[in-house]
Amino acid sequence: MRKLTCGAGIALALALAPAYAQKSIYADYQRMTAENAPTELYELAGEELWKKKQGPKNASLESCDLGQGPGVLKGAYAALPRYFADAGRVMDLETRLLHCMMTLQGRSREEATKRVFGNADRASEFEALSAYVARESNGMKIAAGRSHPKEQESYELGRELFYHRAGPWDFSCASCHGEEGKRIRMSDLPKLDDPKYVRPLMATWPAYRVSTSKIVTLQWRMNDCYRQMRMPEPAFGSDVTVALIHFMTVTSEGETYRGPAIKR
Amino acid sequence: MKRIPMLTAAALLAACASGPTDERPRVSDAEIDRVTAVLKRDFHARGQATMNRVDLDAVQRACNLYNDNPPAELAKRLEEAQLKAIPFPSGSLVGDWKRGERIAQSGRGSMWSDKPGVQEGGSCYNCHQLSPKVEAYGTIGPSLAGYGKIRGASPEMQKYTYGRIYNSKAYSLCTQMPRLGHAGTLNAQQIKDLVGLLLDPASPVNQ
Amino acid sequence: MAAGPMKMRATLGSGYTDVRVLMSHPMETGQRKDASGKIVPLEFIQNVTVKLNGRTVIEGQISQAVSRNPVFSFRLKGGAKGDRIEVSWLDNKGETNKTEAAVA
Amino acid sequence: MIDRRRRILKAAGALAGGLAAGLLKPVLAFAAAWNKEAFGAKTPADALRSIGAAAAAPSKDILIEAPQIAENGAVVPIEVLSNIPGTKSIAVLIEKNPFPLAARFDFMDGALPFVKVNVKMGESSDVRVVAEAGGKNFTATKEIKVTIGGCGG
Repeated sequence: MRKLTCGAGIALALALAPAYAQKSIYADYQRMTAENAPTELYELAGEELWKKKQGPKNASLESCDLGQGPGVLKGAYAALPRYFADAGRVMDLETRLLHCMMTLQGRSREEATKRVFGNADRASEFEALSAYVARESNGMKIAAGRSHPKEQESYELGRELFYHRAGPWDFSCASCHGEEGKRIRMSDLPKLDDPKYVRPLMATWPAYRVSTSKIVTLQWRMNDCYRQMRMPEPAFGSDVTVALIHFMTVTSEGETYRGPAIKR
Repeated sequence: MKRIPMLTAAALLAACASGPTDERPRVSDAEIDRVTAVLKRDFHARGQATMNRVDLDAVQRACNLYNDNPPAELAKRLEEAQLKAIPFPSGSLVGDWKRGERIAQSGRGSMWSDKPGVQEGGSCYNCHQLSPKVEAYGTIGPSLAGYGKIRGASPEMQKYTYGRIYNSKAYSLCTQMPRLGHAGTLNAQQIKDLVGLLLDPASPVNQ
Repeated sequence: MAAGPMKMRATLGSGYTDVRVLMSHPMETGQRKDASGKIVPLEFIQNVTVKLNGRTVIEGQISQAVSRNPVFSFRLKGGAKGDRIEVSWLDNKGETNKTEAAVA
Repeated sequence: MIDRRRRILKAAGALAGGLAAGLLKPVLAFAAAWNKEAFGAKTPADALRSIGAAAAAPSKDILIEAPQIAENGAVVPIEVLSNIPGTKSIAVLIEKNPFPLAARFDFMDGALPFVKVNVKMGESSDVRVVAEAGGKNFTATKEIKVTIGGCGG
């Protein structure tokens, strides 16, 4: 019998001579997987959740104000994160969704955040909702809030956090994402303080992740990076995660949003 | 072995040319403390990743304060202190390269998702080329292919290599390389096995 | 999770109708281990049927090698706006699901 | 309907018992058409024999569009089109997978011999496509390199 554990771990069997060419060797792969991505399934699930009455107030999220007025989805994602006066802080999409779950549906933070990151069998509410809301910004220009003092503060905090080294391995975000042309193992590392690299990235979150067959969001990405940095865990929707997302989104200003997309 | 490339002033300048938002501003001690306070407020312990990991030691503080480019005198003083704290074992430091290769391949260890205690993970291939046969290597650190063939395996080279893995900051204060022994990620035997991987003439690194 | 939602889009192309269908299905290979180290049993779609206005036009048989959450594209000859397309699947556990769409 | 199924079963080389089971359970009738023998084959040669395509002539009229190199074997998009007139079926085999036969499609009047699907690949491999037209089998292959194998998930 042939080895059945094919694919457990990294099975490399190819000569990748100029492994780091200017144009990614995976360009065709990325284009074809993007054309054949199952993201619509999640958008569909998110739409159902958006309209589903739940929580102590038995209410849907349909009147949730994502920054463009109650219930307005068009262009909302492209304009986040931004400052929300009713919450007194800057919020990204997931943080705002949580806010609406708590205020409109009357759910407790504890209950609503019990399962913020899903798995391949079942996406979390935030993941499905993010896919649904983000789709409604497809084709629009990314323009996170920058005019309110709190927005400036959040952006600056995100920038400081990006370079802040801490933890047992002395890592900052820039340890891996601070130089051009680097890779970790076989994976290209985008320089995330550089518009050239961060623009195409921010234009494509949330995304269906091929390696884990699940939809992933920016809150998940921040959380998982801190895990790999050997740090403690950031709270979902905390100022830290929002500020980092804000920093990168501002750096991507003007890019056309084209998600939800696909990632390796 | 040269210093691992890091964010240099030149790299920052180059980055500035491509956009308005990617310049790292200089930070003060007070600003660093403010970031630490925010981390303490927004993070929570999970598994082995306890909250004291947010606290900065003198090395981290200096690197944050000076954008990884501290004044030579300060760097030298801190490097010396780091070097003095390395508990070098006596005798040969060249362990089993086969075990070393496994440690180099694995990225496990010290994460909240890992089992507590020392795991078999040095994450070496994440950043370095080692055995030329392994194609899945990272480029954050320099290639270490042929490391022992070039340098030999003298006691001095063994000690240097051991120390470099145990605490790289003792040799180059703001290198991006983790202090794998100092941080408790690898134990003495595991570091010896990695020294074996790098120095043993039979190791794939030196073929 | 097995019979999750499906999604289909049928659009008039040049000379053919382009049918794109998404299926929620784990497509377990019977080789994967879950978090506790237990083998996840084999569970995969075996049959996919495409009907045009009630008549079968494509019968597919697939294996566990098709990726999780299968996405298929098919092409039907000609076609007109309003033609009814139906796609159904059946897996090795006897679970089944179907979706319908009109050509747009 | 039954004639149709009989034809598929014959072409697929399935067992007669499968047909009987299919007739007993009309709702799940199409389950009978799943070619257990072909999908259970562990070598490309056995799989080809099981679908009656042991002797297939190379053809340039089978077009396979797939990436030369796939970043993750869990999802490898493959698009197949047969320009051979009268193509009745298309089979896709991933030669180095534990069970090489990945899919087989029968196209009736009204469908074009075209399919696009995502497959899992355990390692770099030739992907072989076999098209049946006018009672003959034709074949083409394309090599796809895989960076990270994807049979585990």
